[in-house]
Amino acid sequence: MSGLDKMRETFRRDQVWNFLMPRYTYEDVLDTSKGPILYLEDVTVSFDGFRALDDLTLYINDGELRCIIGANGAGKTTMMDVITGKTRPDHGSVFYGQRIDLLRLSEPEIAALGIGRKFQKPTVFEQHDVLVNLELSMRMDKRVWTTLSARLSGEQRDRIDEVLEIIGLKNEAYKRAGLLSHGQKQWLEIGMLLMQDPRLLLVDEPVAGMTGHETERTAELLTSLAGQHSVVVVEHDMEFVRSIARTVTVLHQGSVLAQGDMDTVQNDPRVREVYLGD
Amino acid sequence: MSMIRRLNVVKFALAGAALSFSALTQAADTIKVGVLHSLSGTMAISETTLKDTVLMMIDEQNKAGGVMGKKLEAVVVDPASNWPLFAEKTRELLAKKKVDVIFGCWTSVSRKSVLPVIEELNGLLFYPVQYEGEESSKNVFYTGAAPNQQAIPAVDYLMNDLGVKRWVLAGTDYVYPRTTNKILEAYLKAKGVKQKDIMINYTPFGHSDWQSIVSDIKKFGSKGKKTAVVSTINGDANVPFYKELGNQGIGSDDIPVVAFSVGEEELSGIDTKPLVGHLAAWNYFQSVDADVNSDFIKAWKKFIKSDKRVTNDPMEATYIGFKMWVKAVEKAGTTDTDAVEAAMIGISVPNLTGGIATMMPNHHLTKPVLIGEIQEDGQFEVVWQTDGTVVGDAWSDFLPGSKDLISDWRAPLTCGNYNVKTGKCSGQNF
Amino acid sequence: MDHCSAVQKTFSRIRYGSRLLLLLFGLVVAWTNANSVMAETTGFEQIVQSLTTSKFRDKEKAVRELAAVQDKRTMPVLQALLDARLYYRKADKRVVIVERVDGQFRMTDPVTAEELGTVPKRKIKKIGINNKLRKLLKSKLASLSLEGPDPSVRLSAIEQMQGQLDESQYLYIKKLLEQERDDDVRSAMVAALALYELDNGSADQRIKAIEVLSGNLAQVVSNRLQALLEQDDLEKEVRKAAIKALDRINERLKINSIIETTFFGLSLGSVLLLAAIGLAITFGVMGVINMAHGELIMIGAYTTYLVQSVMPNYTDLSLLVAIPAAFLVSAIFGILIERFIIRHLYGRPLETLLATFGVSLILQQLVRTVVSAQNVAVSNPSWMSGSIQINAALSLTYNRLFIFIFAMIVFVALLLILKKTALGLQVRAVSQNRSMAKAMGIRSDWVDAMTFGLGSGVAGIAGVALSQLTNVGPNMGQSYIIDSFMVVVFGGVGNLWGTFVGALSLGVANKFIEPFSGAVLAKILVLVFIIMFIQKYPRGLFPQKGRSAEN
Amino acid sequence: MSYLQQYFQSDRAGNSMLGALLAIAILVPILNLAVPESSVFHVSTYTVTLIGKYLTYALLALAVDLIWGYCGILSLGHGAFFALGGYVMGMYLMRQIGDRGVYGNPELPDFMVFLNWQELPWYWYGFDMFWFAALMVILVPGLLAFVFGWLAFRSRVTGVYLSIITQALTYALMLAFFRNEMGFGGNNGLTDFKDILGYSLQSDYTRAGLFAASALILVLAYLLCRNIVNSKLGRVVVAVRDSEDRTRFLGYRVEYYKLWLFVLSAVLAGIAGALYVPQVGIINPGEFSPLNSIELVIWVAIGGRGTLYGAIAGAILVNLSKTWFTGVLPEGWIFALGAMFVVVTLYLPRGLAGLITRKQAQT
Repeated sequence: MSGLDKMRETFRRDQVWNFLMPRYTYEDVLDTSKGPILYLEDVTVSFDGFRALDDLTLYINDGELRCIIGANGAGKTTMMDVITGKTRPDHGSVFYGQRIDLLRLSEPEIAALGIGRKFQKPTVFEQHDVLVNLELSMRMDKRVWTTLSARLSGEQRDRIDEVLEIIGLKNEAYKRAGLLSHGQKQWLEIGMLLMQDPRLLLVDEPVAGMTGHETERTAELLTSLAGQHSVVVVEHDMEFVRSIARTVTVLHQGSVLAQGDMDTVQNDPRVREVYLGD
Repeated sequence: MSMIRRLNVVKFALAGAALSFSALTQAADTIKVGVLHSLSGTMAISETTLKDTVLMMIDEQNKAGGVMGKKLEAVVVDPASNWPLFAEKTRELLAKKKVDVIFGCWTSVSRKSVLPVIEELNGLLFYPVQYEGEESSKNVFYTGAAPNQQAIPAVDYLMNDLGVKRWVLAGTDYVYPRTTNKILEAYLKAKGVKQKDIMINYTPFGHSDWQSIVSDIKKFGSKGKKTAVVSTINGDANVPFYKELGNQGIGSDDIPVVAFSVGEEELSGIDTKPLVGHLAAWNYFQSVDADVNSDFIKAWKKFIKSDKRVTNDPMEATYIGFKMWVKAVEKAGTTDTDAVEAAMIGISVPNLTGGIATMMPNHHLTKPVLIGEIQEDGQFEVVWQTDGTVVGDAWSDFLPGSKDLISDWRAPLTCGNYNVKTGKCSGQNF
Repeated sequence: MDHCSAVQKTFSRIRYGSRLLLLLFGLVVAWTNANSVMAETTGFEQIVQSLTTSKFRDKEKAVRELAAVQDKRTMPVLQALLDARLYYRKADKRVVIVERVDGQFRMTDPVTAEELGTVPKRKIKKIGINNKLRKLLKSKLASLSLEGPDPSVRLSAIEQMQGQLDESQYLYIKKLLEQERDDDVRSAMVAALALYELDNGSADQRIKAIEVLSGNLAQVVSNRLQALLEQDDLEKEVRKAAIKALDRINERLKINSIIETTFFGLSLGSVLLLAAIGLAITFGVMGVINMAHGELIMIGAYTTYLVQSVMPNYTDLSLLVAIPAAFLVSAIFGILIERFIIRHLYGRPLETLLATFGVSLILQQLVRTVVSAQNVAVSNPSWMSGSIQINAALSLTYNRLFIFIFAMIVFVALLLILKKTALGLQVRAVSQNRSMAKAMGIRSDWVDAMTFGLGSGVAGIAGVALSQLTNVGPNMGQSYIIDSFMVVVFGGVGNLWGTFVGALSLGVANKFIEPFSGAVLAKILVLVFIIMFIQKYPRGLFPQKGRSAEN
Repeated sequence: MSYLQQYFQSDRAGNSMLGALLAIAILVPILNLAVPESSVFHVSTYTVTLIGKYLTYALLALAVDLIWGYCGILSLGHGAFFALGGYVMGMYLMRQIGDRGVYGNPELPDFMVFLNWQELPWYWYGFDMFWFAALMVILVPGLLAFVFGWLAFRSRVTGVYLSIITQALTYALMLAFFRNEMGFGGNNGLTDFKDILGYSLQSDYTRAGLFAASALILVLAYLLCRNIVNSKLGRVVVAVRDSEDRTRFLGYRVEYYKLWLFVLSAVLAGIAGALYVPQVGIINPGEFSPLNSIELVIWVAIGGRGTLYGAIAGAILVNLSKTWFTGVLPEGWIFALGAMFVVVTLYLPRGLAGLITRKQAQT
C-alpha cells in the first residue's frame, strides 16, 4: 500500500478514527439510518483449507429478532466469532451500522460498541458471585484506572437488582456462579448480556439444557428485547425457534441456504434435503 | 490464628536464643570445627569430598588425643551451592554454633560471599582451592595455589620444555579464568609472544557443545608453530571438551592441553583413553611417591570405605590447612581467633609430596609446582617439577591494578592490601 | 553379537592403530621363529637398557639411536614404549615388554624375545614418556612403517611426515613412490615430495609443485604457500602461481567450513531433538509439564553406566545393550511417576510442573546418595571414537554422526508408533477428548501410563546418547530441561514435526551465530529470538489449528 | 460458602498476619538491640538477618501470587525482576564503597580494576545517588516487565507458552549477567558492600533498620495488594483468570489489565530484591537461575495461591524448613523438600491456606 493510499485510508470520510471512538457511548456513531444494523458481505473464513464461511452475505435489521439455524459445522459459531472480532475473515467486510468497520476493531472495542454475545457453552465467572458477575458486565468505562477506583452507585445497584429480577436469580445473588445449575448459568449469562445494555445481541443456543418452563421464559424475554435491541439467536431447538422467530436464516456449508419466515423456510426443498435428506 | 502465629514467632525467637545459649555452655568441652562445603546442588560434586576429608582429619586428630586435650567436634552444614546461603551458613556457624574455625568454600564467589561475614564476626576460614589471587584477608588462610603457583610455572614448562609458540587460553567465563588469563597474557607478552599467537576463548558454565571451538583450536594450531591450550575450563565442561578433542583427532602430541582445574577426581568421571598425555599443573598428585602420601591415601580409602576413590590437590590443601591449624592452636594455647592468626604465620607442616609447607605472612603457602601427564588409569605422571617451593603471591605482579600491592599480616604492617607506591592500606573491613 | 562384530569390523578400517598392533605382533612372531643371531645384539641391548634412565633427555637420545639402528626389533620396542607397555624389572633393571594377563604382567625380553614369566605389578616399573617423546616416537614409527603391508598405515605415516622431510627421506620416498600401488598413498607421497620441492627446488620445480598442491586442502600446504609468499626474493611466476593456488584452496576451505558448521549445527540440533522429543510426547500430547524429564534422561545415562560396569569387557556391545535397558528403566520410572503423582493432576498442567519439580529434586538426590555425587565414567565404544575424513580439511566425528543418525531413527520410530499403531491411535484419541475416548472403551488409564512411559523411555534413550558426549552426573538433567522446553514450545506443542524442525533449526542457527558472537552470546540471541518468535506466533512453528484448539 | 465470605475470612487471616508482621517489625529489632545477649529473650543478629531475608522472599512471593493466584499468569521468570532490583541496589552499594576498595581506586569497583577496565561504563552513572538507585529499583524491573508484557499480552501469549518464555527471559538474563563483559562482575556478582546511606552494613543497628524496613514495606505491599484485589479491578482480574474470552467480550481490554498487574508485580519483586541485597551482602547471576523462579512459584503454591497471606506464609515456611533441614539433615534435606512439593501439590491443591479455610468451614 503506497503512502497516498494509506493516507486516503486514514482519512476516509465514512468511518470514525479509533481514538475518537467513545469508550462506552456508541449511540452517536452508530448509524442505522438505512435499516440494517449489521452488514456481512462476502465473508470467507477457512481453517486448513476447510471453508467454515463461504462468501457469506447477511444483513440484520435494526430492532430485528433473527434466528439462525443450520446443521453442525454450518458456520454459525464462526459467524459469531467474526462479528465479535475473535476470528478475522480471509476476505469480506463486516460493518456495524453504516460507518463502523468491525474488522478494524478488537473484541473489547466491539463489545464497547454495544455488541453482546452469549456463548454456546455457558460462560460465567465461576469463582465470582452472581452479583459480581453482573457488576462486571455493566455498561460503563472499562479502562484499568477507572476500574480500580470504581464503586457501585445506587443507580447501578438498582439496575443490577432489576436484572436479577428478570433472570430470576434474586435469591442466588450471593451464590458463587460455579455452584449454579446449568439452566441458571444460561440465565446468568443472559443477564450479563442485559447488563451490557447492548444494541445487538448475539445469542448462541440459549435454551440448551433448560427445562420447558425456563425455555418459555427465555422465549418471552428475547421477544420482549427485540425492537429496542437487535437480537440474533442461533438455536437447534426448532420448537423454540418457531415460538420466537419472525425471520429465519438457514446456513449451510458456510453460506445462506434460505431465508424467510419459518413456514417458508421449512417448506423450502433445499432445506428439507439438507435437514431430512441425510 | 493470629495468636498462634504470634506465639510461634516468639517461640522461634526463644528457641534461637536457647540454642545459642546451649552452644556457649558446650564450647568448654569440645573444640568446634565448622565444615562449610556444598552437599547438594552443582558444587556437591567436588565439595563433598572435602567435607569427608575434614571429617577424616578430625577423626584422626581425635584418635590421637584431640587438640590441647579437648576433642574436636565437626559441625557440618550444607550451603547447597547457593552463594548467599554461604554467607548465611557462615553466620550460623560463627554466631549460633560458635565454631572456632571453618574449613570450607570451593568457588571464588562463595568465598567472596563469606568474606564480609567472617571479617565482621572475626572468624577463621581455611580455603583449600586454587584461585585467582587478588585477595588477602586477615581472617582467611589460602591453602590452595595462587596463579603464580600453578599457571605461570605451567606456561614456563610448555615454553621451555615443549617449545610452544602459539597459545590458546580457553576458560569458563568467570573470575578465576578471566584473571588467570589476564595474568598469563601479560606474562606471555612480556616473554615476547605476539598478540596474533594468543587466542582467548570463554565459554559458559557447563558448556557441552565444543564442536566449533575445538575446530577453531585445531585450525589455530595447524599454522606450523607448536601450539598448546592452557585450560581454565571449569569442572563439568571438561569432559565434553576432552571428548571432542579426542574425536576430532587432536592428540596430546599435536596440541597438548594443560589444565588447572582437572585433577584425579575429575578424571575419575571420564573415560581417560583420549586424554592420555594431556597435562595438568597442581601442587599435589596422588601418584607422587612419598611415604606420607601413601599413608594419607591408605587412610582416605579406609575412611571413605571405597578402594576406588582418589585423592587430589584440594584435599592436600585441606590436609595442610588442618595440620597447620592444629599446630597453631597448640602453639597459641587457645582457639581464640587473633591468637591463632598470629601463631599461624611461619608455621610449617610436611606436605604430602615429601616437602614442607610454610604459612607466609600474606596468608598463602609455599608450594612445589608439579606438572603431570594424564595416564590411562586416571592418574598423573609427574613430568616436571619446580626445584624448590614457590611462595604464593596474593597480588599478581602482572596486573596493572595489583602490581603495587603487597600483603603482610605481621606487625607493623598488618595489612592485606598495602600499596607500596601510595603507602596506603586500603579496603580493610575492621 | 554378529551384528556388533560386523559394526566393529566396518569401523576398525580407520582405526589403523589396532591394525598396527596386529602387524607388530606378526613381526614379533616372525622374528622369534627366525631365531637368528644378531651381530649387533650388544649395541642394541645397550641402547634399550639406556631407556631406563629417569631423564627424558636421555630417553630421547636412546629413541633416536634405536630408530637409527637398522634392526627389526626396534619397532616393537618403540611401539611398546608408546603404548606404555615397556617396563623394567625393579630387581635387575632388565627392560621387558609386558602384556596384562588377569591382573598380572607377562614379560617378554625385547632383545632376545625370551618369555620371562608372569609377575605382579609391584615387581616392575613402567618406563614413562612425555609428550615430546610421544611425538618423536610416533614420527619415528611412521617412517619405520612406510614399507609396511597395510596401505592405511602407510598413508598415515606419510601424512605424519608431510612437510618435515629431509633430503634422505625425500629420496627414500621418491624411490618408494615407484613401487607404490595404492592411489591414496601415492597422492600423499606426491604431495609430500612437492612440499619438499616447494622449499628446496628450482623455480620450475616450484611452479610444478604448486600445481600439484593447488587442490590440496591440508593445512600444511596453505601454511607453506603462505610462508612462500612472505619471502621477498620470490620469482614472479612462482608468486603468481602460489597466489592462485592459495585462492583456490581458500575458496574450497570456505565451502568446507560451511559444510562443517552445518554439520555442527545439525549435530547440536539432534542432541536437542533427542532431549526434547520425549517431552514433546508427555508435554505436547498429554499436556503434562514434566520437570523431571531431565532426570529421566539422567537415569538413562546412568543405566548406560551400569550396563557398562556389568559387562566391562564388551564396551562396544554394551552401548547397544544399554539402549533398550535405558528405555525400560526410564519408562518404568516414568510409569511410576505417572501412576503415583501425575494421574491425580490431569487437567491441571501447571500443577504437574510443581509436583514433578519435587520429583526431579528427589531423583537427583537419589542418584547422589545411591551412586555418588561424583560424575561417573562412561566410555566410548571404539566405533564411536575418532572421525571420518571427508577431505584433508573436513572431518566429521563418528560419535556426532551416529547420534545424528540415531536421533533420526528415534524420531521416525516415534512418528510411526503414534501414527500407525493401536497405541498411537488411542493416545491421540485420549489427548483430543478424554471422556469420549473413555466412552469408546479405551482404557484411558492404561493409555496415559503407556504414553508417559513412552515419553520417559525416549528420554532414557536420549540419556544413552548424551552419555557419549558429556558428563554423566547427578546434575546432567538440569542442563537439558530448559532447552528441551524451548524446543517444544518453539516447534509448537503437540506436534512432533514441530519439535523436529525446531530442534534442528535452533541447533544450526546457534552454530552459525557462534563464530561471530561467541558461545554465550549465541545462546542468548537464540533465546531472545525464541521470545520474539512466540510473540509473533503464540502457538509456535506448527500450531494445532481448528476451532477446538482455540478454546 | 460464598465468595464474599471467603474474602472476609481471608481478611481475618490477613489481618492477623499484618499484626504479626508489625509486631516483629518492632519487637525483633528491640529484642536484638536492647536485650542483653545473655537474656533468653535476646534475638541474635543471625536470626535478624535470617528473618529479614525471609521477609524479602515473602514480598517476592506476594508479587508472584498477585499475578499467578489472581490473574492466572504463571511467570517462571519472576526471579529476574527480583535479581534486577537486587543488582540496582548492588550497584548503588558498590558505588558507596568509593576508594575503600582493595585497590583504593575511587572511580572503579574492584572487579573492574583487576580486569583492566579503563573507565566506568555509562550505565553505572548516577548510581552513587540513592534517590537515583531507588528510582531505578522501580524503573528497571518495571520497564522490562512493561516491554515484555506489552509484547506478550498483546499477541495473547498465554498459559504454558507464556510460562516458558518468561523462563527463557530469566535464562537469557542469567547467561548475560554471567558474562564479564557486561560489567556487572560476572559470576562473582557484586559483593563486599560497606555501607548504605552512610550507615555501616556491618552494624547491628543498620541491620535492625533494614529488617524493620523490610517488614514495613511488606506490610504496605500487602495492604496495596489487598486493596487491589478487593477493588473492582481485582474482580476483573479474577474474571480474566477464570474466563479470559468472556471478559474480553464484556468490553475489557484484557491485555491492559494483565500488563498493568504484571508491571506492578515486577516492581514489587524488584523492591524485594533491593531489600534482599543489603541484608545478604551479595548479588550474583545465580539469582536469575530459572530453578529459583520455579522454586518461588512453589512457595506460593504451598502457601496457597489466590490468598495473599498464603503466599507470605508459604515463602516463610518453605525457607524456614529449608534452613532447618539443611542444618539437621545436611545430606537428606532435598528429599524432604522434594517430598514436600509433591505432597502439597497432590493433597493440598489450594495450599496451606486452603487447609485453614477448610478447617474453618468445618467448625
